[in-house]
Amino acid sequence: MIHFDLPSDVALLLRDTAERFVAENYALPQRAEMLAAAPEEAPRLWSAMAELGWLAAPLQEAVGGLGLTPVHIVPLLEALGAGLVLEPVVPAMRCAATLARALPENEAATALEPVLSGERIEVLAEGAEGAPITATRDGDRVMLLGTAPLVPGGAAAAAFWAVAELGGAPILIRVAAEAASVAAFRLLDGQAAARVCFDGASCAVSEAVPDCAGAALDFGTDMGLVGALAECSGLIDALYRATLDYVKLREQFGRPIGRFQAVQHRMADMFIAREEARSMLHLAAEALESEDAGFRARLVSAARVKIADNARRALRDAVQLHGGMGVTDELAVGHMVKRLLVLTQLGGSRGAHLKRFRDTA
Amino acid sequence: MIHFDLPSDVALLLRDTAERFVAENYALPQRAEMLAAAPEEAPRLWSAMAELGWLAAPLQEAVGGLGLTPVHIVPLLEALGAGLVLEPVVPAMRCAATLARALPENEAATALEPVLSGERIEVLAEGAEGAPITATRDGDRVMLLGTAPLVPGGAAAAAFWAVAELGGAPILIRVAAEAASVAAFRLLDGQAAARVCFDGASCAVSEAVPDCAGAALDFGTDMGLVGALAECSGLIDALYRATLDYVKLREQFGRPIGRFQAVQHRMADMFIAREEARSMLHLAAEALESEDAGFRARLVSAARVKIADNARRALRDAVQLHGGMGVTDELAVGHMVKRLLVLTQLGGSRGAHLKRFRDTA
Amino acid sequence: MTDLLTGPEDMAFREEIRAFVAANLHPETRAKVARGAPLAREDFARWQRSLFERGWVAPAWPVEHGGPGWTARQRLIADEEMFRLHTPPLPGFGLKMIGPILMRFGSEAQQKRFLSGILSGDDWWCQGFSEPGAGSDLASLRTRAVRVAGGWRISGSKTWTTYAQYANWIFCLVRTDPEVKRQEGISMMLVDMTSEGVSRRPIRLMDGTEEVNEIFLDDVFVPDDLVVAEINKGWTYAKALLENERFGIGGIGRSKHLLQRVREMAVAAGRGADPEIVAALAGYEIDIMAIEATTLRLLSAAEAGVRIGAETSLLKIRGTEIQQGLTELMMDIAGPAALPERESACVEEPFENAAYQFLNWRKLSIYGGSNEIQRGILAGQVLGL
Amino acid sequence: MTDLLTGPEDMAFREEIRAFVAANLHPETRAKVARGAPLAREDFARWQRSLFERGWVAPAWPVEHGGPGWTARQRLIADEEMFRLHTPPLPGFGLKMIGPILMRFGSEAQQKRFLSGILSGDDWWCQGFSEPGAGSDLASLRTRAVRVAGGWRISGSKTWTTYAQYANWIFCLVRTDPEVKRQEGISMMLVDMTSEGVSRRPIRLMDGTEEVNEIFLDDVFVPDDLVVAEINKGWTYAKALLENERFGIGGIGRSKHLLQRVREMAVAAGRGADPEIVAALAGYEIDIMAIEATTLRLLSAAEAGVRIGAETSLLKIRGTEIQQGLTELMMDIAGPAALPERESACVEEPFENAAYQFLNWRKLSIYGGSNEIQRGILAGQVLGL
Repeated sequence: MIHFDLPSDVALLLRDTAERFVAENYALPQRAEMLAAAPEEAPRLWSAMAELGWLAAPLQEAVGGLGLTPVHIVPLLEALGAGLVLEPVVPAMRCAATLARALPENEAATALEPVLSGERIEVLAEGAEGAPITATRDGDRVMLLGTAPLVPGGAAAAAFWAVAELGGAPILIRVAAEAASVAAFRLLDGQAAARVCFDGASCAVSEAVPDCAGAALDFGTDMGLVGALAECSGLIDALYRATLDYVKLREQFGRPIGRFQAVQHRMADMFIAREEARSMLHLAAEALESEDAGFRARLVSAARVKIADNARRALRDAVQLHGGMGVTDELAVGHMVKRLLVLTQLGGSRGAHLKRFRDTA
Repeated sequence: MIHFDLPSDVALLLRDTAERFVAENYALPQRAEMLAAAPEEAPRLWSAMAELGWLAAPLQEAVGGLGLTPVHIVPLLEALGAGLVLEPVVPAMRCAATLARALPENEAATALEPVLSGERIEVLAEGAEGAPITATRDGDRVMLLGTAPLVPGGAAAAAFWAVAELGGAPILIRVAAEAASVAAFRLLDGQAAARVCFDGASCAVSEAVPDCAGAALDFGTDMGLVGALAECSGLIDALYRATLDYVKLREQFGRPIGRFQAVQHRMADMFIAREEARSMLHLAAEALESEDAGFRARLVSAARVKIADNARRALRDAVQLHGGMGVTDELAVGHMVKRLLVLTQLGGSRGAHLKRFRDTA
Repeated sequence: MTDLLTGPEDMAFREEIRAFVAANLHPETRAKVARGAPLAREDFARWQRSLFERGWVAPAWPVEHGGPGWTARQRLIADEEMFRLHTPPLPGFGLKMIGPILMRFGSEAQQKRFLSGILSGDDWWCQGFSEPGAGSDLASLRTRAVRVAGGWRISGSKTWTTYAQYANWIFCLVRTDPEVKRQEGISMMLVDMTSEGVSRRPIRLMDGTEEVNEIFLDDVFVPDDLVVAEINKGWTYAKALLENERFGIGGIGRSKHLLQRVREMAVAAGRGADPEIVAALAGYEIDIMAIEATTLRLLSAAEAGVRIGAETSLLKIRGTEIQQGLTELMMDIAGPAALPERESACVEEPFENAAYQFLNWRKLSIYGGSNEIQRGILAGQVLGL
Repeated sequence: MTDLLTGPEDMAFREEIRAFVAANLHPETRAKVARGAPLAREDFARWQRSLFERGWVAPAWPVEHGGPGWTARQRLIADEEMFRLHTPPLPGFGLKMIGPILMRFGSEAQQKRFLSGILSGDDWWCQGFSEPGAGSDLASLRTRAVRVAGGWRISGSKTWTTYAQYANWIFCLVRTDPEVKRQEGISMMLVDMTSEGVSRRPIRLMDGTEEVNEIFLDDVFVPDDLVVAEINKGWTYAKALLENERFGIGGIGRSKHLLQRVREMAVAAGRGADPEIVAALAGYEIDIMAIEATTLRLLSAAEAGVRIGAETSLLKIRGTEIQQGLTELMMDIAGPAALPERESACVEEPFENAAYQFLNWRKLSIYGGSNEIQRGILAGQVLGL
């Protein structure tokens, strides 16, 4: 059941704050400085973001959150996406949302307190497709074996919540960064990630967090997907606007290129791509509130397929219409393109989401 | 090994004759008259076509043919395709080419004589995919069971060469039209076809023609495919030319619509579609001369995939650029579109040809 | 298909629609719609009569004129359910075009005279806008009306006039002032099809149907009281048409209906589990969902007071792309079974209309403002290019 | 890949090429090309030296100027084999652009002075056509040359100058007569990059490479003997460029090489038998075959005396569409493995360049006349629209 209400005042306030924040902190030269830092360095603006309540926003109040529903957070995340923010906001949100569901309320509140305050970064760490991290019991301890090859936001994380399989069931095990073997690197869009090897890490059986039928992890996955889709939607919009401005200004053959019909039709298609992305994002964000996990998964995967398709199309057209300038590192366009590429490569293939969409029909 | 020589004088002569023939006999009103006839009526211009040597052209001289190679015939068939000819030239060629390979030379000559002279029409009849016509021995006779659901050119055929399976091996059995149950109908492009039920038809064992490893049938299939592709190529060219003429003449907003950039780019794409189709047709026609059946099949299927894709694209664009006029029955365009549709629906799906292309690598 | 509108009230409303359709839709009409066969006048008329009697024939009309008082959301639901249950889509020339124009711009006398006939189906209207020389460029139309005592005399011709063979009235755009240019100097007039000087030539379409016609107007007299509102303001009224039902132009119900048919055909062809087909169908289902979600989002914004203008062109563009894509997929699934002439003895159900529908629906991207025109509208009016 | 040119002579020629490459290609260069990694100056220079010594460096040049005397067919075969064996494609600014221009229009002194350096690689040329304000619309260029004693003084800037960092010469289009309009009044001049007033700013591309540069020309002196042929006729010479190597612009060798790499990646990713990937690869293989067949058909016609003009634009359009499509497929196959920065420790071979190549090759549809420009050329010059 979908409402399609307009964004609330709270949502707009969060978005406006984010836009101001980005304008003040994320001009390309400022961002270039951040990119020059070692990936394992703490992201510069993390605590500022935590102070603004962004990390706490989507969590229920009982675990220290602000109790906002996903539709309230989406405009904020769109702004952060468009702003090319490097801090791992979505991976951290995903982790927190998972823990808030997997842990008993009081434990969750305790575990999340230093995370939501920005004191430290904690993210989920999963094995590659077909190569899960495995856990085995050894007396009263649980031993881990396996590697998470690409953990977004993992470069500066203080701890990882390893998603492991114990006797076929998923469990979450908190592993401090010192207890794992962490190799930090940047992705091609500049965001910091890590390859984390858990071989030999362990914890007491009592500390391992079982996830009943994977419900918390599934919700967290959908939450993370919607977060990434919000960033995509924000980026598609930003590409659309940047390209529209460009074709109005750039002159060839004695007139703005936006006066050429082929360019106009392509811009119309980019507009359509943006509108569809926004609509599907809204749909997925509302679906996130549903307790019907199948319905939720279905709409989130539908949104993922459509938004990723439109993102690809928009980024191709944005580069093409910018001509030579579009392939440089000198305009925001190039950076947006790289960020969109990364977002569409992560979180599962088109085929996998198409399958999940069908399987939940 | 492909040469890409230009069309020979013989080929051009055949083509020119065909173009004149079409101009004289296939104006739309004349064609409408033919379409008004019952489908089982003998096609009006059949014997004229035989007299022009079109049926005999691609067969070796020993069986009564003119000994021309496929590349010589292709321009002729392109002209017949563009001319919207209703006579079953390609199905008859396919049948004759198959028999010329399956039968001993002297028998083939005898069997083909009344066919090549235009005295009667004989075509192959195959079961549907997954539902072959089966043959069983009963003493010294072979009994048939099965139906050919759609036999192009079958409506007025005097006899069918049923393609049947006898103990897993392909055989050809000639069945006179009277001995089968023939339901004639037209396809949506107006050409006459038949549904032929062979249940109970039989022949003496000695009259059944075995096809060693299906070599004759395979060659005939490829020959039929190339013939149909030639028609497609001719039609794509005709659609391209008709549309180009139209966009130069049709005015909207004070100028010919061909002056609008979106129309120009689409016309450029239609030109590309035509050129690619011609090239692939040439490739397939040359490949038909190869005795390497794998190479032949591979190139013919490649051509089929590409030409059918381009045909679809060209017909969509031709209709769209003709606007309202494009969807009527009043211009040749609508008839060409229907003919192209039929040609791309027959002879195997895109997927089947893509698979044959890969399997022969 | 996942329905997006599934609140308790939505579901109750759906139930109401379903019960009504089950009780009233003629099985023959239902079968035709379910298989994509051409519809006869009677199929439309019979169904319109049922809807009329129930008070549902004009979902978007205000209650005072005979509308059911549905919300925009209910209209979308009704459209979806009606399509799902294979009801025939009523031609919109009366109900969606001239009806709303008369309600907004027509005289009280005109409203009194025509609205009830539009609702009941007693009057069948057709549209006289396009001309042989004026298609996408409507403003270049040449049909002229000359002032005479008590009215006007029209001469010219109109084309692409859908179902004119059933119509007794036609609303026309005609040039009343040849001196001013293009859009100015055009008026809208209501013409009795039985008037002297009106004649018709059916246009055969490539799918063999004769849905559309050319209409010749040879010195046809139109009295003053059949001119819509002001002389020379016809362009304004025609443009207002575009604003009617604009949230419905995505054709979501139609697309979902078609998707369902294609899925059934895939099963009938033994390809219900073919990965390529399955993936293509899922892709279209998501495409439709995106258009539905966009419709709902724009609608919600409009209801909250946001001005939504030419943005809705995107619904037309994507909706028709989806529908045309689906007809092509349908044809691919049918294979050779799509080829026999549909009147012939050897047709194979359920494939007999597949290629015909592909052919017929080429019109979707041409009429009502071609997709090229729609992209131009978006670029010009929304993007400011 | 099915090779189309496989006659006995073709095969012997292929063998000759293969033996040469096996004996001469540096393994490090080979590995870079095989994996789509960026190439250094040395990779090009080393390979050019080998080709030069063998007399094969300029396949299209006439024998008297140092060409190998190959037929067009042999050139296509050589291109195909060289790509297949992972040789680096030499930049064409000297060999394919200014070299042929000088052969056709240059003075004997210019030919004598420059051709051997182009062949040997001792001179590295770059191209000074585009300007910040003149990309697709080259005729609007603004760099000016003013007459002075014994020559000209150039001021202005050029951009998208590929590998200018390696170049010691640049050939420029400059405006020598500002009074006449657009194409007229443009001249072509050869500029020593070490001249006073020449400076360079590298342009960082989004894939992180610095292939291209902006070149600033600040009152740079060019003596009369470095003007190409006639003053104010530069546009003619530049246009003649388009006719050079026009049968090679489909980039068939490049496409086949890329297809092979994508296929290898699919296997490495464990998706060598994935039906979707397999079908996509077969589709691209056929697309490439269509471009190859078209190239051969046009070539054969040209050799038989048929005039082939702007038709070859289609090779550029489709060739680049195929190549860009393949880079996207490559990225999809690589999945997250395409994402680490390629300099970082966590790259996963053979996927480390997939996304970078997608990014870098966006240029293919932009430079050398964007695909929009190419479609315009087809429409205008071939279709007469």
